[in-house]
Amino acid sequence: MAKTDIGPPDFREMLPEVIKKNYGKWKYHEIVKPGVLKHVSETGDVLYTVRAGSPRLVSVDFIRDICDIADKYCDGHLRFTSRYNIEFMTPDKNKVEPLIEEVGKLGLPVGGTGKCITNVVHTQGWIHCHSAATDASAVVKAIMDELYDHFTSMKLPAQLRISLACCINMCGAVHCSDLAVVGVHTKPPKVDHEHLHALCEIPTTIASCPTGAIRRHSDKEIKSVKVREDLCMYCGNCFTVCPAMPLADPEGDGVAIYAGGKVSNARKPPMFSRLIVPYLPNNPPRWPEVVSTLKKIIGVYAEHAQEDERMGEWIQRVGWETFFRLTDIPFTEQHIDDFTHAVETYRTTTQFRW
Amino acid sequence: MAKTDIGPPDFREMLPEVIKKNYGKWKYHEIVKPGVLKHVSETGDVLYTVRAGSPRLVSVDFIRDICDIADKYCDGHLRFTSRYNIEFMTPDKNKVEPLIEEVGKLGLPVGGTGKCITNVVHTQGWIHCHSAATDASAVVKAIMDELYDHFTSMKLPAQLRISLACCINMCGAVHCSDLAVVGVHTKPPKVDHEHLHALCEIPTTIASCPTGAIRRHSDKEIKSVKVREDLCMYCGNCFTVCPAMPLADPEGDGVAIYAGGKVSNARKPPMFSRLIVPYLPNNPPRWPEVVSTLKKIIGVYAEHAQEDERMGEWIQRVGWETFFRLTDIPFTEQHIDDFTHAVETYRTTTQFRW
Amino acid sequence: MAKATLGGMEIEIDEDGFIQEPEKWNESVAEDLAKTEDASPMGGDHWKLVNYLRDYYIKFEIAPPIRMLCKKTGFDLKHIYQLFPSGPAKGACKVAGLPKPTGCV
Amino acid sequence: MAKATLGGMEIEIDEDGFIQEPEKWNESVAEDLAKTEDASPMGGDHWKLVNYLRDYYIKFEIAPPIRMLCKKTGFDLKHIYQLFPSGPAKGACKVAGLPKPTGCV
Amino acid sequence: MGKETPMADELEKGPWPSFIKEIKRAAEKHPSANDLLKVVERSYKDKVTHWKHGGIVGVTGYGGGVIGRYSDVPEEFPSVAAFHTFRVNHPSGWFYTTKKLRQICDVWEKYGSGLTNFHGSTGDIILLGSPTENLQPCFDALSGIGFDLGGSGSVLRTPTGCVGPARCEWSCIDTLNVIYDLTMEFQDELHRPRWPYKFKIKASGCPNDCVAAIARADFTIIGTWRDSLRIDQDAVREYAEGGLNVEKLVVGKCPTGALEWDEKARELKLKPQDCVRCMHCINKMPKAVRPGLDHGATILIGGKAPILKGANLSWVLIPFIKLEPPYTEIKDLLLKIWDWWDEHGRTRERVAELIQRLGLKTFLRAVGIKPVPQMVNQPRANPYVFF
Amino acid sequence: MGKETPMADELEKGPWPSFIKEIKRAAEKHPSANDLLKVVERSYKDKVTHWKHGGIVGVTGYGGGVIGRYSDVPEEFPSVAAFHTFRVNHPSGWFYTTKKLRQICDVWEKYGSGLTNFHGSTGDIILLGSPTENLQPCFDALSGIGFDLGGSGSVLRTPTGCVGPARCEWSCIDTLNVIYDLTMEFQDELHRPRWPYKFKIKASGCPNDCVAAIARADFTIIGTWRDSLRIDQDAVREYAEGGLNVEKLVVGKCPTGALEWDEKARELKLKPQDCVRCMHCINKMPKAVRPGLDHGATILIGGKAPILKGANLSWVLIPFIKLEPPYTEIKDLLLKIWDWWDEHGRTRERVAELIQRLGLKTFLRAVGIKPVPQMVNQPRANPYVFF
Ligand code: SRM
Ligand code: SRM
Ligand code: SRM
Ligand code: SRM
Ligand code: SF4
Ligand code: SF4
Ligand code: SF4
Ligand code: SF4
Ligand code: SF4
Ligand code: SF4
Ligand code: SF4
Ligand code: SF4
Repeated sequence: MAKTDIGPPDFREMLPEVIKKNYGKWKYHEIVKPGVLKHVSETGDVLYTVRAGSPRLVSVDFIRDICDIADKYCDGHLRFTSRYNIEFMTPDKNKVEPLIEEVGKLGLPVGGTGKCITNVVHTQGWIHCHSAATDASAVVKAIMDELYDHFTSMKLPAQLRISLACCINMCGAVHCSDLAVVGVHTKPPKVDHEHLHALCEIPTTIASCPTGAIRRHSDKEIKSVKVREDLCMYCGNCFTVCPAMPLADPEGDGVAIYAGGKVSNARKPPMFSRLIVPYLPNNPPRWPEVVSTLKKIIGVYAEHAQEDERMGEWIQRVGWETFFRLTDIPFTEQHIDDFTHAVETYRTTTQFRW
Repeated sequence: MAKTDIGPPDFREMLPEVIKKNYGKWKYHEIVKPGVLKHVSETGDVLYTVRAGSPRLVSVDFIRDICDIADKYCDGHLRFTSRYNIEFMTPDKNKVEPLIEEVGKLGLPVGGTGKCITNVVHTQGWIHCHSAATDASAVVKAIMDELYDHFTSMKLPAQLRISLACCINMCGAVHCSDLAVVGVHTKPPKVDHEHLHALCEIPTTIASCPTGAIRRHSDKEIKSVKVREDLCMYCGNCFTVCPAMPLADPEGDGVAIYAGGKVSNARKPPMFSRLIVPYLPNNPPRWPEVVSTLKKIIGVYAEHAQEDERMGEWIQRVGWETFFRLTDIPFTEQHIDDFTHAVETYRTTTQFRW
Repeated sequence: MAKATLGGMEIEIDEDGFIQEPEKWNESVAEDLAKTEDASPMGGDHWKLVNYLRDYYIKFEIAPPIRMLCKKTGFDLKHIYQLFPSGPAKGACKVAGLPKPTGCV
Repeated sequence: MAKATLGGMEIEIDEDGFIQEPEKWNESVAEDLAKTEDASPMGGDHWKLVNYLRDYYIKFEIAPPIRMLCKKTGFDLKHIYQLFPSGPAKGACKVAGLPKPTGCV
Repeated sequence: MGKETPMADELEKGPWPSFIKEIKRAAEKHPSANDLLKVVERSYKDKVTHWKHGGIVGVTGYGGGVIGRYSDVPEEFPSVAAFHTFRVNHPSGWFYTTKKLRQICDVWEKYGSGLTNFHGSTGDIILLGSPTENLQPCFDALSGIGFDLGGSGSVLRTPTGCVGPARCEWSCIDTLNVIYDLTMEFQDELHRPRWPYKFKIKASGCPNDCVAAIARADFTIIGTWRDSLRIDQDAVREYAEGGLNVEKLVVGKCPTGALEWDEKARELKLKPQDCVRCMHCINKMPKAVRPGLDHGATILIGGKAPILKGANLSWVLIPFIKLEPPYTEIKDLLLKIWDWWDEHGRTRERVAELIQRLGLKTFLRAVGIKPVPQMVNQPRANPYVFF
Repeated sequence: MGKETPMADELEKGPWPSFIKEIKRAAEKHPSANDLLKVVERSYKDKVTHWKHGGIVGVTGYGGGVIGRYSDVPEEFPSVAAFHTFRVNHPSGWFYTTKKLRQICDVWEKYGSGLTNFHGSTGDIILLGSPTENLQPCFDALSGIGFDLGGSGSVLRTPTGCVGPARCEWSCIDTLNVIYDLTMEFQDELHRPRWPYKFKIKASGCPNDCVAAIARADFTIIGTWRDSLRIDQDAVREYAEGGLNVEKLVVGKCPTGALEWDEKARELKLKPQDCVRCMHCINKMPKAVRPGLDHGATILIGGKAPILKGANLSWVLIPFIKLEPPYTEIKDLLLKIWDWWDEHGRTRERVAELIQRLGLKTFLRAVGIKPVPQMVNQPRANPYVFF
């Protein structure tokens, strides 16, 4: 039997020489051009980073391909970023352009730096998850095909982070993204009374419902639960703990869009993304409604935001009423919060725009 | 029997001639000096207003005194402001100074305009209310004796509104004042099991508790309730509906101070006052701890705030940590919210001052 | 506390004349209380109201909301004030032997 | 769904080998399940654990928290993994005939 | 007398006018005022109130308007054994003729303690302290001089409004008239409790909100305008020349950056679509900047004190509505709100708390108002969306 | 094959690298990858997932690290009937030698589908799809090349940190080392579920927070400094001369107005007490402005996704703490937090939800931390205060 609890490899063994030498001594950086960073050390050493986009879901051969490049140009080292991009690093300026060329040959875009749309943080979707209300990889592919130029350029007012979660469990920091795409169910779970008792803990199932919609079945003979459908907002949390309560539905499932979140503390504190489109249908393989909605919003943002203004900062400045007016997205009952801290979102001032 | 439902007198019968004539036609105003307003109409008419402080709790002879002045200088009209001040109005500039003199003879200060501390909105206290955890009139008198000069001058960064409520029912807009003084209990109610059933509706009593601290008495024979003292935060709401649950206590009762609220929409939206001193003892007749705390805060505010910055706007700009540092008021567990929307007050950014 | 003779009994009452010994309430107590409330002699409508109040109170341990009272008795508020000139809370609840309404004065 | 012969009976099981007919569980079913979990033959400690799980489940309809399990059996987590190498959730709950833990994978 | 009430006497000193002096003035003619002084002294000593809980008294035909009050030491202070308070509905804007005021004084001298609050913090004239037997005759006398009671209990409370068009150049609505009109229209609702709890209406003529309507009215009416503010550039220049730092103190404090100060042209420029009508630039330069001319009101709902679920500032319900007599839309809306609240509210549940419990959506549907983004500061962040 | 999967094929088009291409690449060697392609196509047609709920599988001695997954149409797609996922703990900072990467590839080529995620959104290497019988041998092979599993279930999840001092000039802490150290220290907590629910740790070297630690870690470590930022005035001037509008884009965007641009002296002035270390001026002028030198970290608690009570951003717990190996204070704090949470938490209750339920005060007492104003944006407004 194998050794357990050995933990991951020590990162120190993974670092290229130039980093070992300049660890903690970096002085400043510049973005040489989209996808190329130059870090300068107190020691005078210089490090170039070439950042390449990745589809994240990759074959081992893909990994071998990029290893080939790293062997050739980066002394056998590479890293990945917190958003799945691949980073090739070299102290040698002359290697940068050839490196970029080889990356291009693999069909990978170079970019993802500065005021761009970098890689989309996303999740499993129909590739692997039982919870998914939409796919992940396909939607991301459709989006990034359309926004490709924003990955390889830096012409937005500020960074624009798009994230996608295939259900409201929101794997990833989707709830704090400039634009978040979230898979949603819109039908209550259908309880499988016959199997529930063998599959589920009833108290856990009842406790799982954020709105208290789940009760014990009124018939004591039936060891199962009932859902008060008027209280159900299809979060699927009951399904997470109880397989006998599936709620996926080809017609009901779809996608919601949230906007204006951020994570960094730069200028304005971190903020949550907020609902802007409650529902768009699942329309595989290219989710045209989702893609066009995102494009529209990005267009309006790019046109109206000030320099260095993240999506949420811009909206805060001009007001949500202006956002809805400019984007032409209808404001509905769904936009008004009705969960626990709802009142904290109600407007308690006469300050607003027409 | 008298006629009922006649409603109040028609305000039109109460208006001075110059107001009737210029109703809705006023063009602009200036503050001639503390306590004296000059309103100019589109018609060219002018109206002087002299504002005088009042103790609010007044005898009918006091009312007759001010009527005498109004008869002499104001054609038999006067008004009160939304903060209890008395306003004498005349179109005749020459009457202003003699009027002020007569007001002075009554012992009333002229002021309460502009960047001052105007009259203290307050409540009944030990004069008339069963709920009072502190007195109202005496505390106000003690405060205003000390802050008198701020009533008759206009040298603060902005308006500073002080309000006082003798219990947390907060009669008055105390919860949105620059400085709010609030009577507080700090002991749980003592249940009078013998009389409760005759005096109180038990379900109403149970429902009255914001924290769910009240349960039916476990002994079914006893038609009464029990208080889980660890859940009781002494709000007195049970006492409001159930006389058999008194919680006033000579040692426990006292005063809390809140700061930074406002009502106007000018610049920043309206905001709630926030807890700054959880407890000061009742120390009649002059509540020196309360008075000196307020003075200290006002001093720090006056020194640090920018022009036109209300207390809450200033604190928002410099941060609560700065407020506590500058005023030297200790920050305690009590300051941290633990009621329903508590999490919305927690700091979710690394942005703060040391 | 003060006592009053109501329905031939000595019953404790508070300053407002609400009985403090609810278990002693009976119909003649009610008739006597009605005298203090300008509601005497009690007619059918008085009794309808008082009985509804009592029944509701015994069942739910609270006085019914006014809206419910009107709905269930079929009386509008005006009529209730005709029956009990000081209104349902002070007048009718007192006669019905309920605890003095507090809540909201 | 698949069937397995456990304790001499045909019992429905899921892909992970959890029984789907909890009412058929008995001690020999457990012994057979233990074989699939590297926990056979079951000793006293195995039984202590399994019995605690079952009793708790029958009483509360949920599996106990691990902390409680350790406290009440006196076993530390290490020992539990020695008894059931795939751990309390997969190993012990399966042998005890409980529903497959979901919650959190 | 001084010796008996040393602590109260202490409160006669100091520059601020003394309520103790006033009590003593009344005490000269009214034994009850004299007892009140001693009650207060006693409270200063004991550090507790000496008033008993509650009391339910009133006048014929009304369910409210009088706050019942009894002493908890009646033997000691017999003249305040019963010491009830009248809430008397003030005339809109708190304007009075001295004639009316003197009439009130006379009535209160006759039936009460001679002590008053001008005014209570809701806005009523408070007549402080009458024995039970004087209630009805006192009310009759008040009615005789043209006054009526204000609200107490689960009723519509006395509506109030700021001085408005009577003396303020910024008022975008006729606060005095709308308050008077609603008060007269809803006399029955004001005098006869029927609802789950109290309901308050307040109106301010502009967003300065001089009656704090947003903080303490269930139904908040605030005057506003839909067009652009009016700027008199000459007058702006005058302010600038007079020493006002327009750049820093006017432009710099505009919450939305809607203003620009063109130093060269010495002109104040406005981006009208960015003005949120906060009043600041108007407040700073009343002669130069004025509200627009397309007047109306913003209606907000739910302001209240902390009990039970925490305090609320009113929430925007209707961003803009024209406000002209006979105010039919407002009245219809109020009736719809009351009806819904009365039907669904629990005892002592303010309308805001009911909205919180059942959801703003449910409320909006009930009163027939469409959702608009102005109602919220921001849309929901949580994904718990109903369809 | 193209004909069978028209919708998936459509996703090979377009400039962005295609995951379908990758599946097809793997499919050449792995029947399971081939079936996966068809499963996905089927989902595109049916608009639902074809994976069954749950699955509980694993390797000997561990309670987590493998996500069990079964097809709901196993007859149709037999090679993915069981298709479990490994979460493999990445090296801090996601740095690799190509040697290590190739070893992983080889292992996965042998035992799995040949498909991976580099990386999962927690930060693990995801090895996507192995049949049940390969789990143990695959794990053994991984262990053999020096890799171990990451977290799944009610455990400490794989901690992650930003690139930090390895390649970023702003890192105020050694993110890579603290993450590695904590990962090694808490191997047992990482592999053997024992808590009410999952627990995540993330570390960013500065407030830019490049691993989104504040949004998605229960325990958030963010580097910061206690002294004043370092400004190189010559370099500032260079930026200004290079065309950067320092006044508007640097000074004007400072959230607290801590900066001033002296146009004459062409100097950037700082009021150090007003700097809240937001990073903006540093971000704009990396050559001219740098963090201070008195480095440490702010510790925040409670970040999480919406389930159950709504999403949280982490709350400030310790405004400043020095962060040096062996990180004893951090480890002690973690143990105290876990102990309290484990003792009081309900099943599936994240630590933030427990704090919400029992109160921040209770939590602070339990872990022995004194309240400071930095913990809150503002003190309470409600008067419901316990004593
Ligand atoms: C490589 C990476 C860290 C890692 O450990 O992997 C990284 C690296 C850098 N970040 Fe970042 N950030 C990385 C994810 C993030 C994230 C997390 C995320 O997006 O999920 C954030 C928070 C985003 C948010 O707020 O929603 C983030 C917010 C920033 C910011 C603040 C941006 C802002 O104004 O809000 C800066 C400063 C800047 O760009 O001016 C920044 C700056 C930088 C710098 C310039 C730091 C430096 O001196 O080296 C690095 C290159 C920036 C660039 O790409 O333009 N980095 N950075 C991550 C690259 C992700 C990618 O592939 O695109
Ligand atoms: C694989 C991964 C998505 C991905 O494609 O990247 C993932 C996949 C799943 N997550 Fe997640 N989560 C993943 C990162 C996250 C993150 C992001 C993070 O860790 O930074 C979050 C948000 C942060 C947080 O923890 O709050 C996240 C929040 C959830 C939640 C909601 C938890 C909550 O408290 O709100 C669930 C629901 C659950 O725990 O029952 C969840 C549950 C799940 C489950 C296990 C499905 C379930 O209901 O049992 C998914 C298994 C999918 C599968 O079949 O492979 N996953 N999950 C990520 C882990 C990869 C890795 O180890 O690197
Ligand atoms: C008379 C009165 C209205 C009434 O119907 O009785 C009134 C009258 C005026 N107010 Fe007011 N306000 C009156 C209570 C209020 C209140 C309510 C309160 O304090 O309870 C507020 C909200 C306070 C708050 O935000 O907490 C209020 C917020 C303002 C403001 C906004 C101040 C700010 O910057 O936040 C202005 C504008 C200004 O002063 O520049 C204003 C301006 C004015 C003007 C200048 C309006 C005008 O053109 O006539 C009036 C004279 C102001 C002065 O006294 O300096 N009035 N004003 C009230 C006098 C109370 C008193 O006796 O002191
Ligand atoms: C007299 C007055 C205080 C004063 O001295 O000015 C007053 C006095 C009382 N108020 Fe009030 N409230 C008075 C204005 C207010 C205001 C201000 C306002 O109306 O603008 C408020 C805050 C606004 C609001 O309604 O939310 C206010 C919020 C309360 C509350 C808390 C209500 C809530 O929903 O949070 C209570 C408790 C209750 O209703 O049981 C209360 C209850 C009371 C009671 C009836 C005591 C009780 O628990 O039953 C007090 C009677 C005192 C007495 O013996 O005379 N009083 N009360 C004010 C009425 C005078 C008038 O009619 O002009
Ligand atoms: S977001 Fe939902 S569907 Fe997507 S991987 Fe996470 S749990 Fe599965
Ligand atoms: S889907 Fe969500 S809201 Fe609906 S019953 Fe299940 S847990 Fe409750
Ligand atoms: S604040 Fe409290 S004690 Fe004071 S008058 Fe109002 S209810 Fe009475
Ligand atoms: S005082 Fe308040 S918290 Fe305490 S029992 Fe009474 S209602 Fe509850
Ligand atoms: S609220 Fe506006 S209109 Fe009314 S008095 Fe105040 S400033 Fe004037
Ligand atoms: S009213 Fe307020 S928002 Fe409008 S321009 Fe003036 S200062 Fe700006
Ligand atoms: S979080 Fe800060 S230290 Fe870490 S990579 Fe980002 S900018 Fe650099
Ligand atoms: S770091 Fe941020 S807060 Fe500090 S001076 Fe720079 S911009 Fe201002």
